[in-house]
Amino acid sequence: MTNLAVDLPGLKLKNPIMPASGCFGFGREYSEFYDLSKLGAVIMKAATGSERFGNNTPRVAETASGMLNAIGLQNPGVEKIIETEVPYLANYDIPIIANVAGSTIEEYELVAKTFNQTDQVHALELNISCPNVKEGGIQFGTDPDMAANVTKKVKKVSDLPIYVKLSPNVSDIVAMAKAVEAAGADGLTMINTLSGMQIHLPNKHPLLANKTGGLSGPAIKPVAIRMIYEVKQHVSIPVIGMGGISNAEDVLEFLLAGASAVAVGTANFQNPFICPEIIEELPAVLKKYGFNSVQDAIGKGIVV
Amino acid sequence: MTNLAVDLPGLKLKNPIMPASGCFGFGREYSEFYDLSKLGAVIMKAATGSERFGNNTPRVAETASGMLNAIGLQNPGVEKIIETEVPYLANYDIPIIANVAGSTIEEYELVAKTFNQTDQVHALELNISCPNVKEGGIQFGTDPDMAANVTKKVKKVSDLPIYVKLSPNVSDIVAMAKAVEAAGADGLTMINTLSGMQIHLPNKHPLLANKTGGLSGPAIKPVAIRMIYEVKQHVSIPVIGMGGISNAEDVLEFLLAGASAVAVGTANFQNPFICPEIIEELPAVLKKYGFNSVQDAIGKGIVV
Amino acid sequence: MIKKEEMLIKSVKSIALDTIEMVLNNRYISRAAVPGQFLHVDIQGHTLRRPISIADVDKSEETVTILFKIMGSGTKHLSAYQTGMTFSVLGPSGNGFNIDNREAKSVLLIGGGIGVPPLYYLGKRLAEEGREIISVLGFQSAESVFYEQKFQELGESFIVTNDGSYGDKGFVTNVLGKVKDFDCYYSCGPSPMLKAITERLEHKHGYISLEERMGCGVGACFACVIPTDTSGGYKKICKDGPVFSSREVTL
Amino acid sequence: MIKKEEMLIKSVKSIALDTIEMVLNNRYISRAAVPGQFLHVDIQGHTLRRPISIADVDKSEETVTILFKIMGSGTKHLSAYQTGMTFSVLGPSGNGFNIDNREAKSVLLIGGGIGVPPLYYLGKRLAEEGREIISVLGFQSAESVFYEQKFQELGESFIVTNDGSYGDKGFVTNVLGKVKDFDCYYSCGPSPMLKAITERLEHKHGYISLEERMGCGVGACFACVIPTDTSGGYKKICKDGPVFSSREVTL
Ligand SMILES: Cc1cc2nc3c(=O)[nH]c(=O)nc-3n(C[C@H](O)[C@H](O)[C@H](O)COP(=O)(O)OP(=O)(O)OC[C@H]3O[C@@H](n4cnc5c(N)ncnc54)[C@H](O)[C@@H]3O)c2cc1C
Ligand SMILES: Cc1cc2nc3c(=O)[nH]c(=O)nc-3n(C[C@H](O)[C@H](O)[C@H](O)COP(=O)(O)OP(=O)(O)OC[C@H]3O[C@@H](n4cnc5c(N)ncnc54)[C@H](O)[C@@H]3O)c2cc1C
Ligand SMILES: Cc1cc2nc3c(=O)[nH]c(=O)nc-3n(C[C@H](O)[C@H](O)[C@H](O)COP(=O)(O)O)c2cc1C
Ligand SMILES: Cc1cc2nc3c(=O)[nH]c(=O)nc-3n(C[C@H](O)[C@H](O)[C@H](O)COP(=O)(O)O)c2cc1C
Ligand code: FES
Ligand code: FES
Repeated sequence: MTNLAVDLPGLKLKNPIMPASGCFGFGREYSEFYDLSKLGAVIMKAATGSERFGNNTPRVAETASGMLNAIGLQNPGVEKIIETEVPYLANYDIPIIANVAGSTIEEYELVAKTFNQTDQVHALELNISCPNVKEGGIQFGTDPDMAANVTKKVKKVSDLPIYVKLSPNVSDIVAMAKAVEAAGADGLTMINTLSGMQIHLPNKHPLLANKTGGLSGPAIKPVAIRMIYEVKQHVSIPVIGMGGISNAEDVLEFLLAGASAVAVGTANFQNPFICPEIIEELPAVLKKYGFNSVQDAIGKGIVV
Repeated sequence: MTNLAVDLPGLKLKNPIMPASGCFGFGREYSEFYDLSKLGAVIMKAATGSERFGNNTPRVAETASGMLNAIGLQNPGVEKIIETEVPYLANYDIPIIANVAGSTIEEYELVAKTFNQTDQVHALELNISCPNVKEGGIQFGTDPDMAANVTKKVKKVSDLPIYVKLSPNVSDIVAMAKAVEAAGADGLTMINTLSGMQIHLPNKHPLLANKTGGLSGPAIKPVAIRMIYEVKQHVSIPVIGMGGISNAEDVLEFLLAGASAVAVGTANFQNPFICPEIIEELPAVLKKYGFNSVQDAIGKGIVV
Repeated sequence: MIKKEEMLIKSVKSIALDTIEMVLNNRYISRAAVPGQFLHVDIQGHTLRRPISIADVDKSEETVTILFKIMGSGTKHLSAYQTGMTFSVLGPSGNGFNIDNREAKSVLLIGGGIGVPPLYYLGKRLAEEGREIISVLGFQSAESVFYEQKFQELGESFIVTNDGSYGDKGFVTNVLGKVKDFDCYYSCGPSPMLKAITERLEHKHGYISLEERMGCGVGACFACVIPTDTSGGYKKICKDGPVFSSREVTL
Repeated sequence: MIKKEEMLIKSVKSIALDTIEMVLNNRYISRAAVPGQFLHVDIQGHTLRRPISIADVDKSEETVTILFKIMGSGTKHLSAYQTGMTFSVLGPSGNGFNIDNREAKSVLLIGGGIGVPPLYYLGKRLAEEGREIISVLGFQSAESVFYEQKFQELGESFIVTNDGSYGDKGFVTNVLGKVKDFDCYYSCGPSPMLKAITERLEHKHGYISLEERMGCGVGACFACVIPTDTSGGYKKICKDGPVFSSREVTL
């Protein structure tokens, strides 16, 4: 039997598949399609210090093999999430990862600290890279020093393992990864979306109300694979990989590139069953390419 | 009648469509499909100081709505290009743009200077962003100071207008654009390819012999549009836009984002007639969206 | 409950300019659907599904009918699908129209262009319950008009075209003056039309069906929100809508 | 000369495990093609075209036959195309085999797997000219074998399977000892096979057909190069090849 289990800081995953932040809400909608306990874990939608209403609409656009989004971190605020969403997800037998966002370092600290109130969250994902936050969030994700700084500060106030989510909109992803590792990050999640834009010909202006949005989906997979492959040669903390995954072969490609687990985002929209279907197909795909376990495959694509 | 003409430094374009560097060789192959005089201009394959053999194969891979390439600047060297390729292209009634590459600043200067020997080349495109040159070329493309430096040096030795080709693999494309504008660039071409990778499951290793390659095609169009849109708000030199163009609507999207002309790369491979077909369709598309000329549409998508 | 279902194409027909009628076979959807709900359609080669309203249901044949206009690459591709092919949908999605308002003896249906389809199944169901139906349908021009006959079978109906090439000339609001009194209205169409209608019929009880670009179509991604007048901030069109009370949302 | 042509599918047939034979109608290609040339096939939804060899030509019917194995998403998609559909190709592409060598009275064809197809049209043409044909064809296993009968009609032929489930067991090189003397060989198949053959038959005059991942397929992008032994550096497989003299290139 193929062993799908992976152990990561704070997360005992029965399989390496989890929905990506922002693409799965807080799980309620998808729980009507299947039993969420099948998942390896779940990453919740971003939480900020207080309620956020997000950007104006349109908030999404379709692109070739991808999509743009500029949701703008709409969420009910960390307190409400702990009160109503976390207990709901805790009904399922899966580790819960909370995605932490903010416009200032203080907000990140506040949100992270507030998650100490519950023991139902198993790890934090620091969303330092959301390209749609205008008040300043973006610079954390593209400057190694600022990224290290917010990581350190959050580490100090939180009891949980911290996964820092890296932005692909940088010249030197390795420098970013090394900086947050040195600052105490327990893991990395990568990649967030690439900053993009679509112009709507009929009205001649950017289609998204926010003008720019984050590009996700199969279009960005080669960028994600390249970045993980490069980063894994320079850091030793584990990586949760994401960016365009839509089948079990894609998952194996991420594992070979050095990811220890993966998240699936955009693909949920086309197929709400994508996560359980991948989990089901993964053993056969691993076997086809000669692996007995997920653990076996991690990083095996790296040529040194 | 819709006016397709555009005047750019050194380039009188009868229409805004030209093949992108590296995707059209030196024109010979495509001249068997159609009369190259139909084109707005032609950008030649990269020229280096002496002959280069490029990377090992495989050199290309297919991705979702895109492709990766790591040709490695194979070319016969600038002298040979001036001797055999430029005179051939000069048979056609189109401006010729030479793509200049190198591993050192001195090599860029040498290549640019050598192009002074012919009066059949109308402009240079400084390829400071080729992600496949390992000897150091890459840093020119991601560091504003180095990009400015090479621009200045080349400006000094060349009699021709200089278009600097920007790499999208940066955090701050506007800083790059401003730096090369201040250094004397006459125009910008953007974007070059995004750095990516594909892992080949059967052999478990990166498919390209060079491991990483440049991502091109429709997948990257949203990144190109975003970057041009941002850059055009901060520089006044003209932009030749590229990245995923495959039809006349795409061209209009680039014009609206601020490009004054466009180059078509990857799409030539699927359809060798793509450039003349776009040129033919463009008037109707411009008209459909209310424009009487290419000039009318340039930058009209920018909301201030 | 939204399910992921395969729809079998029973027929494909062009019924007006760039306008396609498809009859689709699926037991679950035909049984579960209520007027105003939509299907989230998976079209090959497209990252995102396309929301298309349910225009009619035949429970005995286990079919649902959709009508769509070719707007961009997705609907164009879908229009090339042929009888016998299948495609995946999520559905039935959204809340649907509130038709339990027993007070409403006479109802006005106001449809604009591709907003007309969901009103047909709604009108049919309301007519079955004995309500009086009046319809005002707006189209761009004569060649875009569809289902005129079908709406006439439900009750008095008015056609308006922007260019006057058929029926009255102008917008649906231009003929509202001609329409006799009614208890409640239901409308679907482009935002400017809905805005004009809700202002014009401010004093009336009404329901409007809204459109917005969607990601998930199930309420998870927050792409399709609309500000509400109540303190609740935003509502999701895919889940809380697409139908809202005319006073509930800010257009 | 390479042209962009539409091919009309006359028939699609599965002839072995994951192996499809398609007969395609096109006047220009059928007239212009020589053995060893390929078509660069546009498959819907794919950025790059796929190179597929010409396996046979019927000039009177104006058809060309291709044989391909389902390897990845492109060939899988192509295998689902049906009779009556059309697709675009660039072709006929590449140089083709040199068949003008009048000295070569007897020729050996050595094909491996999906390298077998171009050898069929080659053998047919050489046989028409009265040369003696001997064939050695290697496949993975019994269910992958195709065109055995057709090659037998051209002359003596040997089948080898890797697992021994049909014909001899092993690689094509294992049976070369059994083959009587010949003047010239032509080979197409996976690189390791070609390498083994060129070494083993070093003293013989031979031509090999190579594969490489392609971008443009017309010689413009420099994707498909192969180092040459001559000082010339690289040659392009799509344009200078796919056929090379066995001594010309470095495998
Ligand atoms: C609840 C609802 C019900 C609808 N019912 C119908 C119907 O019955 N018949 C009909 O013809 N149309 C209907 N529409 C509009 C229909 O969804 C769009 O015309 C269609 O998605 C356009 O897709 P495309 O690929 O042709 O256009 P493109 O412009 O290529 O689409 C690009 C992206 O934008 C989205 N998009 C574009 N226009 C709209 C729009 N008006 N509303 C929502 N998303 C859009 C597409 O879904 C896609 O994600 C409905 C929309 C909604 C929200
Ligand atoms: C000159 C030439 C002639 C050929 N003739 C035949 C033939 O007659 N029958 C046949 O079955 N196959 C033939 N091949 C191999 C065939 O091109 C590949 O099997 C096919 O491209 C695989 O495409 P895919 O989408 O199924 O695989 P994928 O792996 O999904 O393809 C991904 C990319 O890699 C390329 N690729 C993958 N394998 C090869 C390969 N072996 N050679 C070149 N490119 C490859 C594809 O073209 C595509 O660009 C030939 C190759 C060449 C170069
Ligand atoms: C609609 C949408 C909303 C997203 N919201 C968030 C978010 O709130 N926080 C975050 O860290 N990433 C967010 N992301 C990014 C995804 O988590 C993921 O990193 C990215 O989409 C790449 O994966 P994919 O290609 O599988 O979608 C969002 C992506 C999408 C498409
Ligand atoms: C095969 C290939 C070779 C390329 N070679 C070069 C090159 O030599 N010099 C250069 O500046 N850009 C080169 N490029 C980049 C293109 O000129 C262009 O910037 C990029 O591909 C984006 O456009 P596209 O999406 O239309 O292909 C190459 C691209 C491809 C696909
Ligand atoms: S489309 Fe995702 S919440 Fe409505
Ligand atoms: S594939 Fe472009 S040169 Fe051969």
